[in-house]
Amino acid sequence: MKRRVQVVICRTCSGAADVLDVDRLLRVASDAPYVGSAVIVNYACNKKSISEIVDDAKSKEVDRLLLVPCSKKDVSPTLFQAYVKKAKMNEFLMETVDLVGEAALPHRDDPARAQAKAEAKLLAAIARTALLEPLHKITEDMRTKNVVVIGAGVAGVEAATTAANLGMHTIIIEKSEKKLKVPGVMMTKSRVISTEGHAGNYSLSIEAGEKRETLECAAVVVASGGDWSDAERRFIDAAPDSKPLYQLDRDVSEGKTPDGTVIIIDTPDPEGARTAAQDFAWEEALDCAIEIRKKSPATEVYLLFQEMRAMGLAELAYKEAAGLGVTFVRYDAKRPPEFDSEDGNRVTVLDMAQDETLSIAFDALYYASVSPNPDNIAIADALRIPMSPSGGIRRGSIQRGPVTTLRPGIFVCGSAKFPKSEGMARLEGRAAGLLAAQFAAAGEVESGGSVAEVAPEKCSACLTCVRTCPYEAPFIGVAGKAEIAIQMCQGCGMCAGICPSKAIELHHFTDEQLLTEAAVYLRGDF
Amino acid sequence: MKAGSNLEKVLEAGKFAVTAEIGPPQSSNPEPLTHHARMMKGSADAFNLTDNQTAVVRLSSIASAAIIMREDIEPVIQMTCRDRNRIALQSDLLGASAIGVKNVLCLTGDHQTFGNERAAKSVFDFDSVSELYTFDKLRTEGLQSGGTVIDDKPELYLGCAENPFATPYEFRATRLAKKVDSGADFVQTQAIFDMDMFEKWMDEVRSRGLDKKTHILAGVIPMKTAGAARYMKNKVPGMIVPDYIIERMRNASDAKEEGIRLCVEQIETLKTIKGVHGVHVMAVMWEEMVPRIVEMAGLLPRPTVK
Amino acid sequence: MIIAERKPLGEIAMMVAPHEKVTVIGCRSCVAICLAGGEKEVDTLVSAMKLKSMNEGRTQYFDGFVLERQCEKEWVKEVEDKILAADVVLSMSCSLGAQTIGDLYPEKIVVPGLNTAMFGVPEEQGVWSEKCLGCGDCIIHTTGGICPIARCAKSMLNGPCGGSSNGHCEVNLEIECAWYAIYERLKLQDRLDLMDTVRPPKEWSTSHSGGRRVIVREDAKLTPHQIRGKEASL
Amino acid sequence: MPDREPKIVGFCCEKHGIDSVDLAARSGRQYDSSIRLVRVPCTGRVDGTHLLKALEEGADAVFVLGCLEKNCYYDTGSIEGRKRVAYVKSMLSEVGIEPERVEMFNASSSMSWKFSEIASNMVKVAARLGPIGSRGGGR
Repeated sequence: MKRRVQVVICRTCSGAADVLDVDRLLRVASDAPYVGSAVIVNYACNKKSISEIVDDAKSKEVDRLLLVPCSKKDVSPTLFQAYVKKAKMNEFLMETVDLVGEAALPHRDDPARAQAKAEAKLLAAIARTALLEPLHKITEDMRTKNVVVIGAGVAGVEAATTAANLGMHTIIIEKSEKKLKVPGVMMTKSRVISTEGHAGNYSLSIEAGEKRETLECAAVVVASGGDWSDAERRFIDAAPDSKPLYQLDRDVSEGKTPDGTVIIIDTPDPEGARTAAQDFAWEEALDCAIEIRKKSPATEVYLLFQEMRAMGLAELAYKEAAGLGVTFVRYDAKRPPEFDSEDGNRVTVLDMAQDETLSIAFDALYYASVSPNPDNIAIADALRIPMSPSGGIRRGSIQRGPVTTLRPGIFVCGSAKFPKSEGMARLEGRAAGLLAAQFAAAGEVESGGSVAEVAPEKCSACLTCVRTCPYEAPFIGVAGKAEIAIQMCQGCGMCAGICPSKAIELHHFTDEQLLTEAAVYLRGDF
Repeated sequence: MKAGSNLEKVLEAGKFAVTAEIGPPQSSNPEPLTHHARMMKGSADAFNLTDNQTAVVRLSSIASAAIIMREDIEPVIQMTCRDRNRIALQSDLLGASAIGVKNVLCLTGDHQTFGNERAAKSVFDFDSVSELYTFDKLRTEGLQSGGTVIDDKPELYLGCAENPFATPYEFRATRLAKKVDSGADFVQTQAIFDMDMFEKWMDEVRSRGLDKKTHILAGVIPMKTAGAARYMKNKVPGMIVPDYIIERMRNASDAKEEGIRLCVEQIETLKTIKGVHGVHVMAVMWEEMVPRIVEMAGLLPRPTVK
Repeated sequence: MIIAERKPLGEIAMMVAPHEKVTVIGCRSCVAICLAGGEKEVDTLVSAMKLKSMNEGRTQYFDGFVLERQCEKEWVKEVEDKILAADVVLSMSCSLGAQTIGDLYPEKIVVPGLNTAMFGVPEEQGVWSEKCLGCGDCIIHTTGGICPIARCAKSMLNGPCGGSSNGHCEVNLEIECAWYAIYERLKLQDRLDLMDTVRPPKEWSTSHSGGRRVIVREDAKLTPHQIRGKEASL
Repeated sequence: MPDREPKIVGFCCEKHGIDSVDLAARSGRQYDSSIRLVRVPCTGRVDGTHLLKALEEGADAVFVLGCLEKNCYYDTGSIEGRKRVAYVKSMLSEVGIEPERVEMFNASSSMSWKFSEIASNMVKVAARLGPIGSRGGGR
């Protein structure tokens, strides 16, 4: 490899803040080791510039590019692709360095130091670029367009419908015998046992009644819901007819309002031992309360809650409900309401706002929260995804999206994560269906590139990587040494950081690349 | 008669025996030993001299025994496996026997991490069962553990300890059986506060006929304060102190008196339990109370058995 | 496997303080697996020691290497030049590795960077526990597969002592009582009769108590005739 | 007083970490230019050696910036990062170097204020302690 770097400085971007002296940056770059060419272009992001850059690269016989634009995020991926294609360069030999975001903008008040820092940063980036290695990505065709949805509740059905409307083959795995008219296939009395494969080509082992079968799919949506049955059991002695809030919501929207006295409580487990009070149901609870009071003014409505979280516009609903005579009772989780069904249904609760104990005889009880589904343990285990401490399926980082899990191609929605109102569950179901469909529609899945690799001669097979990787990418191969399943590797480098034998390198972020960058950067005095 | 000690005579005559514990001093001054010996003389049939109890360095058990024997008091020497290998254990046993010691209590011993010499190398060449096994062979056949057979066999009355309150509970009687099989003539138990649990253990002991093969002396500890009771409940592994005892100690106007009363009551109860042949009073740092406790429990005067 | 733990850097620094050129040698075997002396630990230690010497304004020279197995002469000889060039060798291996270097190069000062702690197993990532004392006379077939010699603080042979508290050891209430575990295991296997047997005093002569042990397998040993040239003299 | 500006290296994750830096810059926040950021995909990639070598190369202080632990892009990367930093801090203490020269921080991409706080925090530490060995002969 030649290791000759072409440095391209975009005058518009790098000079944008009027802090940096772009021409001096060019001189610094020109004198730096490994630099085969250093040029300034007025607009890096225009087609003409790309031709110029490519011509320059060819004539100067460089094999890699360091682009000095605004920030990596502002550089259009198509610009990279165009360059890479034209220059016949490996995409991993292109690097950008953000002098604006790291020097010009935050040190605007001290242009001299900002310039010196930018120069040092540029040199560090050149040194790093010189050490880059060409890397290759693997593209694998998805064998199916199947989207598997686990659970035929509100969120699950919505997810399946959404994905099916987008042309995916949907299969709902439902543990009960309930029959629903849904697009695609619905397997009742079935559950997922285990998963093999990786994003785009998952292979699920399904137990359907007595049978075992394998189901190929591109993406999975977990919509296991909450444990309504359990919640219902909890109140069975105290209030035999207690129902989840969504039932009330449905009834009210169909014009059926209950008579007598109605209690809506935030959780079926007021002591909070298993189920936290639910945040999201307040809008629904308030809407129901308002509707009941409007349609049937003779019905008394009590809302029992630990903390009212009617936020945003829901605040207006709160006001309206109060105006309509809904009684709000705030209780302390340490002194939960006591239910008694000896002589009709009755609840005794200390109202913290008034500091008085109320004893309310009621006719109907609705609860706005549910326990996590105990099946989550088996589902999480089968799909190899983590759970949250509260017993739900743990969602992935918010940067991956709101309905993601840590594994690509596996999504989670509704109360599977934590208790949701019906409306929220439906919305999340749609989001998950959409993302799963989008994922499956790609038809192919990419892997490789900046992934980890084991140097077998250094590996002690200590299993540290195997135990640490959240994606289960490392495994012990036939040679008795660790290997990385490239399709599983997400490129975080945790294994490389923790390997006691330093047998693992993360491509594109090798020790040498990182340490050289740091060392060169430190050489700058500013 | 195996050794002809007073303790053996009392027990073999079917009398309700009393033993009491004397903690040797942490220095070479024999005075506290002589003092306690004179004070407690006549209130028990034999006196245990602890062996570096809780792994704190103290005047040795055998030397202590020699000192109290000058006061015409019968010792029970304690021999733990913590500090001595089989050579030292057998050697000390022969030495003790030579100066007239007859009663020997075989113990595994508290681990040294509890004491004041935490850096010590632990020995544990034997455990209490193998110690008993070896000592029994030595007294009956003159056979040392290494195979050497000696002519003048030591005359010994061998005892062991047992804790009914250590886990697994259902194994505790079996463990006693192993000790009895290995030669234990008498047993001194861990201090008993939970009578129900002790009775359960005794049921098991009796159903195996162990009470017929060995003499069980139930352990008691008089407490000075409620804090001591709490400490034993929470901090001493293998000790069970029911809450009502702690309550009684806490509510008492005079905790020391209450402690004595409790101890006497416990002895009264233990006397009624079938298979219990005596009590072992462990008045740690409170030896002067032993005569009073024994008297209050109606166990004075101590019998003389020819 | 052998479980070791790095010595505090202050102690290591004191051992190497009188010397200028320090060669640090790790091992890819047991001590790498127990995160004490693999390449990563060697690198970080070298780096930390360099910083210390920088901080104190002295110029001590540190260099680090890792061997496949430091307890074997052949591997050690691979870095012979580094060993000979050093004023002191800091072994980041179990004491077996350190002694192998010392025995091969008797004129060299070899200091231990690790405390060799025990024969143990990784219970989970980052947790190791002792399970064997190398007594040379394995009896775990009679104790439900659990070694009372290593796993009982008092190496008891006839059941748990009086300090077994809720199944835990009186010496460390965080640790299970070995005999409690044995009892439970034998109960599970319906072999509780093994708990009834009186075990006579243990034969300790097979352990270190019988003197330093050497195991010879005549069928595996090379005859003088098979040993080549210079190696025959080692 | 040191005769040069402090030198600080920050190993910063490419997810929430760098986003919080970017947002700070774009919100017009100013911070001391002594900070030198080196991007890593995830703080779990950071190895104790990286931190120590940066100090060897002349950094007065080093920090690691990653996602919030509960919202890490790579799920558990920030937790790993935190553990590595803690280990290096203990090693530094053992060799008589101030452990506060190395720190772990977490931020989410929406925390525009966080990075200038981190920067001023580290600059204060570096300015107070000076370069390693600058006080001649250590302690």
